Amino acid sequence: MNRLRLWLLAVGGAGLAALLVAACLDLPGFGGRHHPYGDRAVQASLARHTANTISSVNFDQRAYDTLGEMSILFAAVLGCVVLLRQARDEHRAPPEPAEVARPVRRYALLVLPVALVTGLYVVAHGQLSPGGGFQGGVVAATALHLLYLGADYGALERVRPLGVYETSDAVAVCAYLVLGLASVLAGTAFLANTLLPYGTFNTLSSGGAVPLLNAAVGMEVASAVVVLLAHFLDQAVEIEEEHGS
Amino acid sequence: MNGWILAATVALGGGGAAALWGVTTGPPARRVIAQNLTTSAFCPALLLLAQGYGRPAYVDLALLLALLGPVGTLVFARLLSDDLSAQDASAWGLTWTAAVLGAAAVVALCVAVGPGRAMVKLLVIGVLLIGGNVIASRALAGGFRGVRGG
Amino acid sequence: MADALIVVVLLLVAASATAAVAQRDPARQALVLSFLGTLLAALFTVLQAPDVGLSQLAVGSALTPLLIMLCVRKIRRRGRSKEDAR
Amino acid sequence: MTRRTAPRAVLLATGELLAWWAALALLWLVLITSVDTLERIVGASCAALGAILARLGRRAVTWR
Amino acid sequence: MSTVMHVLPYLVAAYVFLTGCYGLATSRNLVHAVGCLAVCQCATYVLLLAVGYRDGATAPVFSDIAPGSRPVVDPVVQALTLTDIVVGATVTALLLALVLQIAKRHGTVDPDELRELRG
Repeated sequence: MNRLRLWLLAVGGAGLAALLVAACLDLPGFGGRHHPYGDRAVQASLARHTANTISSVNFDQRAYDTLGEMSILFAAVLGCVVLLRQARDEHRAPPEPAEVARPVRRYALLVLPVALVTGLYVVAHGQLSPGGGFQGGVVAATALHLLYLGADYGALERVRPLGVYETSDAVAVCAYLVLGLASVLAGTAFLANTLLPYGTFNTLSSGGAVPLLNAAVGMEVASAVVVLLAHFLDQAVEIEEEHGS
Repeated sequence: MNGWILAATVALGGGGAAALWGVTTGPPARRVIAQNLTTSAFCPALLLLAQGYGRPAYVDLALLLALLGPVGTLVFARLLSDDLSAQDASAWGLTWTAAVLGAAAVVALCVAVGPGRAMVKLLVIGVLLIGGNVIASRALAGGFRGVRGG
Repeated sequence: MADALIVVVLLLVAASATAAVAQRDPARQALVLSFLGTLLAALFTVLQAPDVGLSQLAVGSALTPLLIMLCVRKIRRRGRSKEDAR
Repeated sequence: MTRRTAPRAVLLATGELLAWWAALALLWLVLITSVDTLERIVGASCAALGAILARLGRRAVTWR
Repeated sequence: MSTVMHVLPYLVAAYVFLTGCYGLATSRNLVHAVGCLAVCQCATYVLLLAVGYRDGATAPVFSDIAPGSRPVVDPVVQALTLTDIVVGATVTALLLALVLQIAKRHGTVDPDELRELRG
């Protein structure tokens, strides 16, 4: 049976490869000058005083798509929470304190706030310099787990009350929706960036609703990643099978 | 012909190929060291690219790599600590040469950038990079001896 | 000059993708995937996409390896407790 | 007057928080390019958040 | 040299995609299969960004350059790739959670052994 499967894979792969190469040869040359969507997106972003065009595309011109992406993230984390919960035949052993080398622990305690502030900087300046809600949120969440890497899981659990992060996850998603509905109440379209003043170019308050949506997504991604890693860490470090089973 | 981009090409090509070879072959201890050295090869390369392209905004990429690179190595050091404790996973020679090369790149960039906020940012990134890599190799060399792989 | 840089990084990406697939042990594959993530962040910078590079760095350097290694540890620990129980 | 609310402990705690806040606010000033009032406010609040987390982290690690 | 350059990024993306698919099909460990799927997704990032590139252009982020002073690459493609990366990470997490469940319920992560467990 294995030989047939490999043979089928070879034929299918060769066919796909041939089609892909034919398609690649037909694509417009790499580095070409013709980017119609790009030029229009840059004009629209500059019209709304958003310095970072990618954030403008993500949170202003295609904000509805980012709403969909955020709900994918929310649903995936929900799925993981349901899948990785503690089953009946499992018990939760308390995490034993681990002895970590002193310089490593000091490094973790030093970089923890620095990484958090850098993550918040990346979120806050999402509509100016490269960065945004997603990148900053993941950096902030990873910063929190330096406590686990630099010390032990008990230390992380003391700092990370899981209920708070689950509610902040939900609150952030609702904040994004409320920002969208606000423009509906004001008479324009859902998630349309016509409500707030666009401010002066290249300053923190520029871009109308883009920085607020950025902050909402940043908060949602940070708490979603913390909840996700919490359940993976519980499974890997704490939850054990009943040996009798 | 931009000297900065040439230096970045050498760093990315040479450092990248060496790190790839190190990560894919040899005992687990040597692989994690190669992963640690990836950060110390790519972070200066990103800084050189930022200078070569004339875009100070790209420095944030190197800042994030200087922060998260060592964290990635700590992940492997901690979760592979049973495999690492068996072998001696300390390559202090490599770590210090990479640190010196990184420092040289940062100093050259500081000279090119001139005094001001940008230079301070470069120095912060340099300190984070070298500190992170030294601590990560310290963790590899036996930082998690008391940890049963988790 | 920028073309040479693009070619070098693209070939490295192809090589490390092959290495990531050829590595059958998940723990060692996580190491190669972490390297591939950092390399992709460099490629995105070369292709003038810093936002995407930041996102790949944030996700690829610490989050994905941590998830894979925790999964490997849980499966390895379950295997060990299965042998003790038998 | 438990150990935690003794004036000396409160002084130490605020000292540590202030030190972390100052360092992180300085880091924020280094990271940003243009400085104006809104940047300072956001920077100060992020630095405060970082200082609180730094203190919580230290206590969580040293707490036995 | 430039004719090769015109098509090289697309060919690299296609090659990485095929390599990922090969790894996915012949994997004997589900965690390894999730890694190969991540490699497949990396191919889509390379393809998307290669489509949006323009020679001698820079990123459309105007925090440190004046708008219109330099040619810029396509931002729409970059926004798509950014969404791709985030969704890729969450799909990887969900698949790993499923693999943990399979390991717990069936005691194995080898797809071939799983097939024999039925019935």
